[in-house]
Amino acid sequence: MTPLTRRDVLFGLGGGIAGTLLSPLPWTVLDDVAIWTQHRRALPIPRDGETSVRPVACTSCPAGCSLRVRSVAGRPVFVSGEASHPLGGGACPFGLTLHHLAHHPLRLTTPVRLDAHGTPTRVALGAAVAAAAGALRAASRSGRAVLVLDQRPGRAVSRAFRELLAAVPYGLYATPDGEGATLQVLSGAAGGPLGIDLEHTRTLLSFGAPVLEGWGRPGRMLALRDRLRIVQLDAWRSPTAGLADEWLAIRPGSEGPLALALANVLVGEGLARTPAAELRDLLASFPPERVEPLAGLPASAIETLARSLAAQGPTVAIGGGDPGGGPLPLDAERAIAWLDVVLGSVGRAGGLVARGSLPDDGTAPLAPETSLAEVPDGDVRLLVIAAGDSGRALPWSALGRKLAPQALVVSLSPFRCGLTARADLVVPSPAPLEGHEEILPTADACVMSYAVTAPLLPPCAESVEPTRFLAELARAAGLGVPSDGTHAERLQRRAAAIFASHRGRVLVRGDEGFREEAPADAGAFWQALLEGGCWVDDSRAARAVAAPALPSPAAVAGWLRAEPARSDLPLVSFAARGAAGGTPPSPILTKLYQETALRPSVATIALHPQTARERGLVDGREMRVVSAAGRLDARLRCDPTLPPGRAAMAAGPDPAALHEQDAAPARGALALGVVEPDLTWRGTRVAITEA
Amino acid sequence: MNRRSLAAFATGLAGALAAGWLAFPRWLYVSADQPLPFNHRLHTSDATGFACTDCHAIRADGEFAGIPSMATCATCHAEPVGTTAGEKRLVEEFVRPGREIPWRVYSRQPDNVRFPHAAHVQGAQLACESCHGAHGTRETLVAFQEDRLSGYARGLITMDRCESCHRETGRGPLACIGCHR
Amino acid sequence: MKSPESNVRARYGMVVDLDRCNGCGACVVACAVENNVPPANGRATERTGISWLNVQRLEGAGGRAAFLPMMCQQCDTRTPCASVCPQNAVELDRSSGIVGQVPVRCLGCRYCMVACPYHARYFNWWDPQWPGTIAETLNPAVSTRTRGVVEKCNFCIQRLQAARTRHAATGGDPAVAPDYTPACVEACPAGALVFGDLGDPQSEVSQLAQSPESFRLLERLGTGAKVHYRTRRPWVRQAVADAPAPTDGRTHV
Amino acid sequence: MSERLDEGLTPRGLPRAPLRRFVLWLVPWTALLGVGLYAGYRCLAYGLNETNLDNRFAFGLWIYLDLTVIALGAGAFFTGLLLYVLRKRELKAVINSAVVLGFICYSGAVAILMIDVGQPLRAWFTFWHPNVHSMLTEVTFCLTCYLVVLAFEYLPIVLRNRKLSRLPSLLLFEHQLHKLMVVFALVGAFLSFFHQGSLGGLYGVLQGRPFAFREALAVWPSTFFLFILSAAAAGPSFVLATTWIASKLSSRALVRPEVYELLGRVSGRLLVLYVLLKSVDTLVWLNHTSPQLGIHPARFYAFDPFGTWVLFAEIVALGLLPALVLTSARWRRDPRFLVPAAFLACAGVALNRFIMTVQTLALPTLPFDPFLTYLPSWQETMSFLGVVAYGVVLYSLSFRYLNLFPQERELLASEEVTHVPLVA
Repeated sequence: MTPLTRRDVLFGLGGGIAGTLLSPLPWTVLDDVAIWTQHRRALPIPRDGETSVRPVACTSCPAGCSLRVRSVAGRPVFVSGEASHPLGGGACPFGLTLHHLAHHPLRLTTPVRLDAHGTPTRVALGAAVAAAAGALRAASRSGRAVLVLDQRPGRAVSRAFRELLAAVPYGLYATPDGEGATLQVLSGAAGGPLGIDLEHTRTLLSFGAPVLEGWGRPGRMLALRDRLRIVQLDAWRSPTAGLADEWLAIRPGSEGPLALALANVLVGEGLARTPAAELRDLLASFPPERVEPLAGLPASAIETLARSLAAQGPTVAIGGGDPGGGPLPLDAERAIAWLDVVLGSVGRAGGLVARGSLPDDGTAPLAPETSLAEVPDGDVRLLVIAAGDSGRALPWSALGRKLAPQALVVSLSPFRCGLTARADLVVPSPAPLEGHEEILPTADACVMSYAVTAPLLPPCAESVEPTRFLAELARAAGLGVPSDGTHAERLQRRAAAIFASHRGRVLVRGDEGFREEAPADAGAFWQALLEGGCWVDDSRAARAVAAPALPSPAAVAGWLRAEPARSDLPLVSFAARGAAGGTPPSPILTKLYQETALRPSVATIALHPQTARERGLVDGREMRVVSAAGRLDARLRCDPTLPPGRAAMAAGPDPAALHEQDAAPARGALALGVVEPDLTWRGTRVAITEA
Repeated sequence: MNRRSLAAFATGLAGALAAGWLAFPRWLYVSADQPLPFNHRLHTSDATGFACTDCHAIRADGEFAGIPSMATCATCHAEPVGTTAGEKRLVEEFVRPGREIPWRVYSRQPDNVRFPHAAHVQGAQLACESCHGAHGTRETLVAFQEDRLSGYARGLITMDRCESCHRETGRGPLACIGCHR
Repeated sequence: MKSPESNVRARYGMVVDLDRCNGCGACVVACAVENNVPPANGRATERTGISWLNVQRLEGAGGRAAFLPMMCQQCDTRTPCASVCPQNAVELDRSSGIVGQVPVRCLGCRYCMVACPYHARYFNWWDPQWPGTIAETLNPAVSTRTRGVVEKCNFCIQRLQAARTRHAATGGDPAVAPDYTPACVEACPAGALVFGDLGDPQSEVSQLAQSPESFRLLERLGTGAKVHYRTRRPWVRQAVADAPAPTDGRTHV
Repeated sequence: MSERLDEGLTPRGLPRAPLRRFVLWLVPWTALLGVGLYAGYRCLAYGLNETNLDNRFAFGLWIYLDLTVIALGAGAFFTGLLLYVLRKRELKAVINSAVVLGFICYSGAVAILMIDVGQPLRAWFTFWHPNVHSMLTEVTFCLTCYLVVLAFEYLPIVLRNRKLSRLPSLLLFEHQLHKLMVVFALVGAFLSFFHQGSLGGLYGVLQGRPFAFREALAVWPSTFFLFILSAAAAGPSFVLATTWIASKLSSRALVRPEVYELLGRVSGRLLVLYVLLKSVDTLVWLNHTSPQLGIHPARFYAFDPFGTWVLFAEIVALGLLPALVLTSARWRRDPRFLVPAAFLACAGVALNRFIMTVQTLALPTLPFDPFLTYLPSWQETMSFLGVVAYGVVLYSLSFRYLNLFPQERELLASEEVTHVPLVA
């Protein structure tokens, strides 16, 4: 055997290369490596399966939009609005992410105790109930109040709360002021709920209510948009102001005097019915020239507007405030209510009309409904924050001031955020899509309606229906009520009462939209509701409206007092409905609040360029913003659409809170809000300096 | 070129061919057993009389339901049918505890590929066998071989075959997004 | 039966009614949910985020605002992005008129992003992450994307595929998709988005597209975009049709 | 450390700086290279969020760097073309240096490109599934092939090292390779023409970016030809400039003055042609192409800082001015004019690449777009500087251990200078 020469090696190598190229090796390797580079090992690959579509109700705010959820293999993957729903279709970005909430990082699945930093420690349900019962007994002993804050009154569970509170010596059932505040002022006088006959309204005069952004049932407004003339009186160019037929930029806090000035013109020019003598006297103090500097509007503009309201009637004037800015002061609402009275809008078609109520479905005595503002400060020994979201901001200090020393705060929310973050105990109710939900009419609705949706997902094992919590609390505290019965049974009882009343129509959800149907019995009615149907009352209640209360003399004097020149700026706080409430935003909402410029982020404070220039502040720089209630850092955003002499800041949501869960410092206008005794925070003023 | 060089070349060629055709596949593919034996022939025989689509159904929306869930098996196999060890294990390990059988799927495609069975079976009238082979007549399951690099089964249909068929028949999409997503 | 490549040639397009859009952002969110677009990374900004569809605000006199949903304009005659991709990850699908993007083929060179005048393409600057267990809600009809690749709106191609399959299952032509609607169109509560086949002269979308109130963005670039916009408000038309103005737009001090 | 530990490695008979001084010279550059490598690692490991690039500024400092170094690296192909094909024998004096520079530029560019793409593991798909209509495909193919060619051109220079050339088989290999140099030069020239052009085409085809878009001649936009021409013009200037720097740093003449002059002359004449064609192209673009796309050309220069001064700087100050100097035989003879003119020519091509990359992306396209700014992150900047440091290190090593300038020895003999080289 001769040794291998270089030549042999080269030829052998050549043969090897040729052979390799003729074998599958290189080609398979290339193909496989190509597939290998396409692997996404760290990424979730969702499981495929059968698709189903089910109707649900949105729980992010009281609008209760009807939604359709598409599930694959039992997992919800897509949510859309039920466009043809008889109560109004549509959905907002918050509703479209409803299916994320059960999976949200802030979701609580077991009862927990929260420490001062909001860090949760798991507790047994029995221990939580015992603690709450102890506080309830202590309250009874010491004559302190047991307060339930219900941000979505009118539900079956609301009734259970009121039954319990009626059995407690000093039980208070409170609801925060909301977008129906003007109507509430008038309903107080009417002795029953009122709604707006928007279908026949010609002009809607909104004192800062976000009527085109998320107000009432959005679907109803969208359907009426082309027929309705919207005049927006707003301190900033809100989304509604930008889309309205007319936007008058007013000074913050001037809603009350402006409403009176409009009434003054109407009465003075004989365009409206002549009011009672005491109102005439009041109106005399608010001629347009007097209000001009208060509202920052020329007197001529006020006069022109007043004339157009009369000429293009029926006109409805509404207040109610912004979900992030909080309610208007009661006296401002009274002034707006009086404007409605002067316009003759109360009780007429296209105006404010009476709405029926749901038939009674129980006999147990109920604690009366009170406004949260009326609850005395420092008097509450046990506070229960009911699950259910108004979609509106409520600063903690509005509640905190009501608490007595050693008060216990129990929240029934499934999310560790908003007010719940300040609770001592959380007994989480089922997350959205995990329980039966009711759809009740919104504040603007002029017809009563009712709908129920069935759970789409099984509730997690340790979530507790509020009804069950109440039953256990009553048992532990030795109270007889609320009567037993699960949440679903209570809803069924309600449905049975509606069916028994023989009022209204039943609309059933079918493949080709909704159609009217007469269910054979209460069971069939319940089934139709669960399958996406709804009940709509047919009769509008007829009710005479007495005169609402006049704005208080103190408030009137305050409006007329000349404001001294100040260096700090009024803060306009705002948020979309559902953005600053007790339901956390889905992380996907970063698409609107972080990844695009569509919505201002809580991390910025807006000033008119001229206001910024006067103060030597530079666009885009970090600012230190200080109010009497707090301080925070925010980036300056010069916005030429914001009128000079004020600052504007979002109250929520804060998508960054999702990235830095542990110790995220509070951002946004709510951290700055100075809450007045009437629980408004619209008077907040801020000083801005470069950080 | 002399004879010696030729021999060297031939040796190299032969070695590489052997490596490429014989050794390489041995290294590349890892065999794995199916969790249970399954006799397709028995199920599709005249006595039982199932068609492929009785178990591997196409749903109303045209999507393929894939390998049937355990519930489908349980309709017949709630109790052991016969006395084989596999039958016993099926009932004890899967049917009674309600566990899904972790079958290894020969035709699992990457998740960015979409294969609409309705368009091929109902639209183009292709027989199941034309892609899946004569699975339905086998008494035992073929050994499952996983490609170490790609992570998919050996012999998985690749895009070349999709494309050539779509091109030849003039039917079916040729654009990427016709099938990829 | 017809072949999708030879005879069936839809040209899917959209008409966006700028007078109906109220800038609510439902389309933006629905798009992200349907297409498994991950939530923002903590450091993401307007310029590094991923939002296949975003809504631009147009400013008019007196504080008036209009909103303009921007997605891939699905260029037709001259697709600036498809011709520049070095490895065929982008192409115009002749059977649907959709400009398809295949992220698993993409190497992330971003040349297509440079080429696109509508800025409708998005790069995955971060590894996608879904907080909590939100990954449970991902849509199996859409493949998730890894870091380092480009993605964009493809008119919810998975919905077209599913619609074609549904049609095939009922005995129809697998190349035809009668009930095909992208997620944004389904989600829009204002009915501002009208979708359909521009090639079908009877369709609502092609009739709207031909009305004098309709126009396309950067019409003169000759991209043949299949997304049309319409408005009856002259100032909106002015704001969209004008050439870029030489001011920053953001700096006012 | 002994004075000359590496005596056996440096070219015979050529004075080199003491090893200690050479090492001291390399230390900061190696450190910079290290930081650059770390920055590059970060971008690969954590993703491109380490950069300040974004969806709107999708190309940035890196692409600018690639375009510029590839344009300057054109010196390699063009010198090779002149020497081997057009038989400009004088250029034998700089060809080795030009090849090393070319290799540095191209390998640096490819390295940066691999960091710049989001999925480097999939970069080879371009070869597996190429889109033949894309300019980038052309660039990728030519760039990779040309890098291989450059490696083969570089190899003989390395093999002629004093120590390596003692191995007979390597010497033989070197000899064989050397015989192929004409072929390499031709292939290199062909590939270079194409990818320099394709790099220009990269921008010229962007019909969505009216600032960059140019009308096509045959199938290529005019930038295709302008990029070839500007690279060919700047390449010799870059060889001239680097040779001058090397000569200054080693305190000794490396090539005869005629070589400088020849490089200057070639560069100057091409630059004249380039400036002429660029002016015509600019006029056509401003008066015909962009109005047709619905854009008033004044818009392009309406956003600060990109005023019309950009046009002036690019075409006159950094184009016409060096062109005039380099074409004038009298000025060319004077190094005080020649060398600055060469630097200006290089700066001109760099400015052109900067404008094509950055201004194109900064300008708005939609009516409601803002003008955009972008500042590279430290990771981008450091990997950019890392490439510069890599170039300096590799060039220094090559200069010290390989004979880059064949005339060095004869010039040394004639001048009888004995001063010690400054650094290398």
